[in-house]
Amino acid sequence: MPSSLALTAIIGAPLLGFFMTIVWSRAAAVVASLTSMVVLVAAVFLAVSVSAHGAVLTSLGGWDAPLGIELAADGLSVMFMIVSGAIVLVVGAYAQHEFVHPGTETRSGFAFWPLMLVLLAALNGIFVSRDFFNLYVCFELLTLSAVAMVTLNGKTESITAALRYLLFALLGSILYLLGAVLLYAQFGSLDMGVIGQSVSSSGAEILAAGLMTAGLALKTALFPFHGWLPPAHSGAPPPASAMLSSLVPKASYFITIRLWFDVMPELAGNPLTLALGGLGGAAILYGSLQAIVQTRLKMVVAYSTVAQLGYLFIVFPLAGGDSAAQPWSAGAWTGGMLHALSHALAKSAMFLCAGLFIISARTDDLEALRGIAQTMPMTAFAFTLAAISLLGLPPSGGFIAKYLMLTSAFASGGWIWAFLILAGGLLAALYLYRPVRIMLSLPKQPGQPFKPISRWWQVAPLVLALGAVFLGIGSNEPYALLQIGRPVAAETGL
Amino acid sequence: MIDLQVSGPLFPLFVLIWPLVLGLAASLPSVRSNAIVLLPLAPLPALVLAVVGPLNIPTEAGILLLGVTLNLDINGTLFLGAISGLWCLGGIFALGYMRMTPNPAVFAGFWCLTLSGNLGVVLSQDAGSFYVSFAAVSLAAYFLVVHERTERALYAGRIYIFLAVVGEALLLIGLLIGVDAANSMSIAKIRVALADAPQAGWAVFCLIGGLGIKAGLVPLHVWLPLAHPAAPTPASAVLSGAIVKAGIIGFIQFLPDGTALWPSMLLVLGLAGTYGAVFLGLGQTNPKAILAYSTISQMGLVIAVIGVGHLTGNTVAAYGAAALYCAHHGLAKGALFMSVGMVGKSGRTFMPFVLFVTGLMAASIAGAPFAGGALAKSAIKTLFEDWALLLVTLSGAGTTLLLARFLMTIASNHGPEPDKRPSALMSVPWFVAVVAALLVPWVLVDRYSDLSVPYLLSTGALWDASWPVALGLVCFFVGLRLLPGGFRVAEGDIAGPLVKSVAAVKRMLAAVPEPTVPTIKGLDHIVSASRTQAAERRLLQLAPICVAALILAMLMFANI
Amino acid sequence: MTAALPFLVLMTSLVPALATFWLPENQAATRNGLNLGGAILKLVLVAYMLYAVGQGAVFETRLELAPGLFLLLRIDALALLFVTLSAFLWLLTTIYAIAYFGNGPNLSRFFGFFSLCVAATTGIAFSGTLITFFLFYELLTLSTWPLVVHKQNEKSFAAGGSYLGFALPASAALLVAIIWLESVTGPIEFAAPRELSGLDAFDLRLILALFVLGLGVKAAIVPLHGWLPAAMAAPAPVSALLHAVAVVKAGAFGIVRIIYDVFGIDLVSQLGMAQPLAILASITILYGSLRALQQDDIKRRLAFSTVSQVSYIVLGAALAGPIAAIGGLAHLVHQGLMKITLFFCAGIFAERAGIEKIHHLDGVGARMPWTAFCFSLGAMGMIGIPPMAGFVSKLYLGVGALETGAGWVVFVLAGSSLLNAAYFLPLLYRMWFLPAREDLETQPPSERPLGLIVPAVVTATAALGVGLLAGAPISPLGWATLIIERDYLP
Amino acid sequence: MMTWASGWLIYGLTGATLIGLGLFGFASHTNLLRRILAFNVVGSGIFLVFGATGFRVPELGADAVPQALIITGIVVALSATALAVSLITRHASLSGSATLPDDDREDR
Amino acid sequence: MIDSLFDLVLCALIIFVAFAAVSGRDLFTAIVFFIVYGLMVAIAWLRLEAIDVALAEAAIGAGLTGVLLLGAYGRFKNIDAARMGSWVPLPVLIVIALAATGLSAAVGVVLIALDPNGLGLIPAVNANIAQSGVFNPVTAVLLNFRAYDTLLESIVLVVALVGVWTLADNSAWGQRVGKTQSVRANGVLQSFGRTLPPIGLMIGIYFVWAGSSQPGGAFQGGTILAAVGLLSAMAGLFPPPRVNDARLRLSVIAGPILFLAVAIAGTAWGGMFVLPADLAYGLILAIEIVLALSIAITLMLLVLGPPEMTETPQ
Repeated sequence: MPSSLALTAIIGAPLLGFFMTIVWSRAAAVVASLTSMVVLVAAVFLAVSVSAHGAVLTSLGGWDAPLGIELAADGLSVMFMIVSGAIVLVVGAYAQHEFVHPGTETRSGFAFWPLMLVLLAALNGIFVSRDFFNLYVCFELLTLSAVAMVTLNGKTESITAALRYLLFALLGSILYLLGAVLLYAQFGSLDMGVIGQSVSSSGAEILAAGLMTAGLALKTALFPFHGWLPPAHSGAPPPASAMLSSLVPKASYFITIRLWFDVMPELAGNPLTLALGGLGGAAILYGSLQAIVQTRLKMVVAYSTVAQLGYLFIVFPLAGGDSAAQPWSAGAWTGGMLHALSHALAKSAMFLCAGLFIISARTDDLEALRGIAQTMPMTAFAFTLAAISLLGLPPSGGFIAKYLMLTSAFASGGWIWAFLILAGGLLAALYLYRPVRIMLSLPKQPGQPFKPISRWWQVAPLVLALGAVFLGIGSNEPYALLQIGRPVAAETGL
Repeated sequence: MIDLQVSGPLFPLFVLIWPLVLGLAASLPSVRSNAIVLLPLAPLPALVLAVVGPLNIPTEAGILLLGVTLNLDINGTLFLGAISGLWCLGGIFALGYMRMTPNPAVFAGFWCLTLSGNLGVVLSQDAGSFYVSFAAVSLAAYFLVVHERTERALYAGRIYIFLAVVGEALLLIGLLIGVDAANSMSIAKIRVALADAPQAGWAVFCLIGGLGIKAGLVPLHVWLPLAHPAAPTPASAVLSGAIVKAGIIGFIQFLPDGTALWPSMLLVLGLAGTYGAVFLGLGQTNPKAILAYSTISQMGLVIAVIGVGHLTGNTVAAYGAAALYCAHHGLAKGALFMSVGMVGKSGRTFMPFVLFVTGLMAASIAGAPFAGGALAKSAIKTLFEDWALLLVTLSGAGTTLLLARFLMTIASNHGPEPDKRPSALMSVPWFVAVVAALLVPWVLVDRYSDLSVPYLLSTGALWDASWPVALGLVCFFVGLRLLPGGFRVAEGDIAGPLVKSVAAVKRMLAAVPEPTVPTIKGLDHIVSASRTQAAERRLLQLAPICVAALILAMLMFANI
Repeated sequence: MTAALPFLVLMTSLVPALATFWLPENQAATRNGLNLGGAILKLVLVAYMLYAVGQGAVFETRLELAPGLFLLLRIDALALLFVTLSAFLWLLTTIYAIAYFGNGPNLSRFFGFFSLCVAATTGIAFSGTLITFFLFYELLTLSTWPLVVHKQNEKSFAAGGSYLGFALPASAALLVAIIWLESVTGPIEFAAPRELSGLDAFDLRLILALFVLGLGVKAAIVPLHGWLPAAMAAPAPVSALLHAVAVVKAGAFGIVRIIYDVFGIDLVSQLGMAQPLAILASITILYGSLRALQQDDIKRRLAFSTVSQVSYIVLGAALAGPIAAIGGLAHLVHQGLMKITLFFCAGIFAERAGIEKIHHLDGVGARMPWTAFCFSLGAMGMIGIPPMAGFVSKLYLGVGALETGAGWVVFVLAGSSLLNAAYFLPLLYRMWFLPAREDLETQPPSERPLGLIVPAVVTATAALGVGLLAGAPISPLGWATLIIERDYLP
Repeated sequence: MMTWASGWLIYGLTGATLIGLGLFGFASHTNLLRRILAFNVVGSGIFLVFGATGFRVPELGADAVPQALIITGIVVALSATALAVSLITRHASLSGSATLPDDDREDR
Repeated sequence: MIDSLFDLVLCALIIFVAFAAVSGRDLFTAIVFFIVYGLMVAIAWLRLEAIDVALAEAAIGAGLTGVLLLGAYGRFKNIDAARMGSWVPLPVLIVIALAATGLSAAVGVVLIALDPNGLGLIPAVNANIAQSGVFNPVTAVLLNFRAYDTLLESIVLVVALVGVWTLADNSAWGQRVGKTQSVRANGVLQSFGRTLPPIGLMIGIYFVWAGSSQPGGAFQGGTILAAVGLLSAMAGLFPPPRVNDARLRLSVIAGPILFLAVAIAGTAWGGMFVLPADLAYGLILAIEIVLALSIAITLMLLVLGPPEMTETPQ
């Protein structure tokens, strides 16, 4: 009972917060902090409960599936909820400096907080939902709040970016919806569990799965559908970018994983997994190359997201299809999930760093940031730590993730995946080295062109970056937690 | 307690350490300016050891280096005595000769270090300490060569150090192979093992090269005629009289019994040196250079002796004879170098005496009867037969010729003040060296050869000793008549081309590029940011197509 | 106590590192106290361990990072060899660095990363599993970079870029090698070598090659050495760290570990990989020396000298024979002592007299006698002039090579000695025999503070001492013999 | 027995056609407003398919669940459309263009 | 037969109108066709016995969406014809057409292959409707069986509103929403605005109330109320509210918040969203009414758009 209460709180609290911030915008920041704290506590509570008693399942309104909607929290969703709760909490703390204006209410000062909270609610809703149509509604909630966040700074480029983002996302939603409709037509149910038990490889299922995958890939910005991501993520205000880049694509990815590993693993043939893995690999290479040639910090970080999201799809050939029943499947799957989590932490840290740099230097042109580490050593350090995690260097979470995936790649003889994983790491070194180097360089003019930033403000990105690192050092617990509710019973261990 | 692992008499160890202690003492501020005083003291323990030292009781010190073993055998005693004696005399001579020299402490320090190495070469019975000693004597001597810091001295020093290092390297190879073959550091075992080890050929070749450089083996001799003139006279004396012998000692220590190609090679190269050096020496104008070539010539003879000893299988006799010959040559050549110093400090009135004594010494080296040199020469001649015997005998003529040229050169080199006489500190050691050179072989000849004094005083022996000298004198005067101006050979003959070729190789190497990390600047052109970004953003139009393709792929390939 | 000892030793460096980061720049006394205290404490612990391990003890600390992924710290004789060197040199380098930087900027950062580097090196030495090794190896890579770019000018960043440019692909290669191997054999512990029969010979060769590639960058094996000469842009204490205390040693040490504890000498020989590796090391030895010959910059020359010298260690391992291995391991220490002396001195020259190029050295011997003397000792050791330590290593390597039938190696060694002489002797010649520059004449440079010169004197003396007393059981040679005879000979 | 004349199938197939038509419109126009219009066509096509499949057995009447979901879908689509239209208007007033910059070839 | 023929003709017409809306020559034509299309689809829904959907489609799909599009079209007057956009290049067009056709065909094939006797959740709904508290099965699903969806859906509307408001100028914050209309006195709009609202109000309230037992409900009713509000506002009956008006905001979220509160209160009865059978009818009706009001206001505000700086109306 308490765990289903926690499940309630995890969605209910941010929704409540959403309403409160709309009517009581003066206290929005406090409300947001309290709300995300509640969410985090609830998520941790759920984690404890899940690791003690296994996955938590609850039917809303007392109506069991297929008539009603069921929510479930297993290890995977709990981990995602903890990380998103933590990120939102930190981002909220950070944003107090940017979106709280004393005196009269301002546009962005009003809009940011409800959007942030409803984004969190939508994320959590996605992480626990077992109903395909409910997921559609959650996705719309997520998309609309995310798009609105992109427009917060009101610049023309941001509006354009938001518009493009919206178009891609709407197309993705609608394809997903068509898939869900076809599933209902076939099974008379939208519940993952009900559908998963009666998968029969009919045409409707294949078409539905394909449509949903395509729609989700559009939302996840899988190469070549990533065109919307860099302008949107670099155009949004940094706290928004932090959430958009680290969490929002993960939601659609999360459902892709659910779809192919929980609901219809039987349908995941090798051509599909290869296609997804191949697109992931292409994303790694292409995103990294683009990141290398960017001249703005936020664009570098945004293209880095394109590349890093590619890793997530390499999980499919390593753990899905024919590999699903193999012993290395567990490692690859867990590695992929850990990567998603550590990327979330590292990427949000990076965007917050970028935000502080922008406030200090009034631009994120790489060249203009020369020597900024002298003014903001803590932020530069946080950026570097986050970079280390993105590169997959030990002892960060990124390393453990890549280590697990590489181990699987070698065990399965998937040389090409191993190559892509490594190449991505090296390319990441190339594109992240440049900003780090520029930050640490001595400024060209001896004068102090940077506005000093309060130390407390700089703590926010550092906390997230340290989180990414500690996800690696303390990966024992997350690893164990992720295994709970994992459908395929393959061996655990590295 | 730490086990020092020392056994046997400690005195030989003291012999080696004492000069080092003195050398370090030279760097003390209070001693620094009078450091030359230390020079004669340094070899005294060695001299004592040579005279009274027990034979064949090894000293072992396990923790030093790779385990030091010292020993003195019968040949070693002779070498030790001659070498330490000469160093002692040279040291006293230096007291007189180098009173006002700059940097006396540096000179004294390295003098002592060189000495210690020189003595170590004699005493060492293990490859490690031999190598250490050999390196000490080779490399520290560099500082004696360049002491005067003139262009010429520095040039000579460069050539010297180059060859010395090459010699070290070659010696190292030889030692490595030897140690491996013997599975021991002991020189005796190495010598035995090298007789039939697989890579013995390489080892012996490298040993001959490395040691031969020190011994002035042709064609590795080029450093001698450069270094000797450049060094201060006492240093030249020990260089030529004592240091050069380190190579010979090495030959005696390391060369295995065997009938391979190399004994013949030694014989041929030795004799080639004997005669070639005479020819090259005659082309010199600097008296010290002439003496240097003479040393090359004499050492050639010794090397030939060693070669022939191995050829005939009679190494014991050959080594004894070689030791005797070296002992005499060391003292005599030392005396001759001191003569050069004496001449510089002598006025016209004192010159005849100097010249007379010098001539006596030259005659001794040439092997004139009654002189110690004749005995030494007789001792080595017993080993040769046929044409080789003739060549060895005839070499006396060559030596006479060369040393006559030397005498002629120094005769006009006296100092400007007519009545000037060198100090006693110079003339006494000089005189002692002369006397020792003349007498020592008489005392020792029966211990180091089969010859006896009465035989040596027989007319046959006297005639054998006399005619090459006479022939040499005749040749000298004929030559003077025919070629009054003489001819010129550059000091160090082939050193010049050697230097140039090394420089050329260095230039060639500089042209090879160095690997670096490739830069990524070109990438901007490959991945044109603006164009590709525009394209990727427009992909919205293609999205349905891609979706359709994805679904098609699934339809075709799904696990139905 | 014994189970925690490896961890404690690691902490003696790690705690000062992490604490130093947070110290304000002006807390010099605290900072110095922390670092020196850590270093001294570490030396004490090392001394105890030397005694205990000499008696045959083995210490282990085991932590689980992720399921099946152990952080295993294990002190055996080989580990201790490396740790002793790095602990000893850490103390000296810290003293030197304190004197070198004086009141310079960013010192908390510097000493923090410096100690972190040493901690990483300790970790590398103590690593009991491949993954532990990799973790610390990467930590070393990362913590070194801020030191290389410490001056934060274009040149340092170029050097830092070059360093990462070489090191990160190498990490990738190393990771591939480890994971590939472990994907077949399961986690590998050094102390309990795995049966590698699950892999065919070709794969094993490839894996070994990847290991060499991965470790070869730090060990500066040609052609992976490009970063090392560039890194001379860093301050002298960093060079000391790179060349002697930590970085290049870590690579060489890793290769030794891989050959001895992962593959085993016999397997390496059977695979036919020993000889190619020995050839590679030999090429590096000669190439580095030839390059050094052409450098006009003192530190660059020294850097290329390191390229050459470190491969002696690799060569020792690659020759796959006990004596050569002893020589290689002893050289690990010998080279460290000699090279750090040289870099200390080069730093003093540069800092106190502005001498960076070789032709500036003219006549410096008389004006800075202590420095010049130490430099000369170090250089002679490098050449292999007995009784300096370098000679001992060479002798063992040569004999070891002959023992394993690789006679050609002795020519490499001899050639290298010659080349070493060729590039070091001119320096000594200039210092001692040529007349000094005018400004040196008029304003004789100081060798003070003592913190600069004393470490150099200590290391130079040590380099002489370990050669002179090579036969002693606790000399590097004696210890190396103990390692090989006790742990690796049947 | 299924016949071509089955009412639900006619509407289902109409919905399928509308989906294709809408997608075509969505992808083939560069004018943003037309894209949104096409998006709504796709949406209603999908709803039609959904509703039609819920009416396969006319004797039992229409399935209430699809109906409810369609209503939800319509509202969600309206929300999206409203935001999109506002964005398009704002974009048009800021940039003077009814298309996205990279799509608008005349723009460059 | 005649039924089928009617269906066929209707479908043909729908497709034709949709085609005209998608590919109509100019934007205005396209929008007009789209509105027509919406109305025809509503008829199709009637044929599928989905009266609730038909109402929603007519009110929201055709009506409000059409208004939104027309409003935007009005803002496009200042844009050059050259920048109004065009078709993508012909080759791409052909490929897109092929892909779209393929997709349609695939969906068609799947539909044909479906089990023609698929019942969906009809039995489940019928079995549980008694406990739902209402008699209209669609309302039962919306507000009881799948109330969670509906709650989220109502929040989606609010989020869209926040998003729309976000597009205001910074300086316009705190102003009245929308571009203030200047209405011709005694014009058509004004007379419409005076006569229609009372009627609309009646219809809207009826829809909401009827929703529990007959077709109709919060969304449909809310839409009609929104139309009433819009018309009144456009007619100048009352000034558009200010964006930071607390009452306005409260009224926007009142419905969702009540919904959420009831949902959370459900935990007291056994779990989130649980409605005890005896209270269900009353709760649902309360939610419907408040929600309809909130939806009406939200929809109206969505159509009005973000606040813009304009001079106060004369």
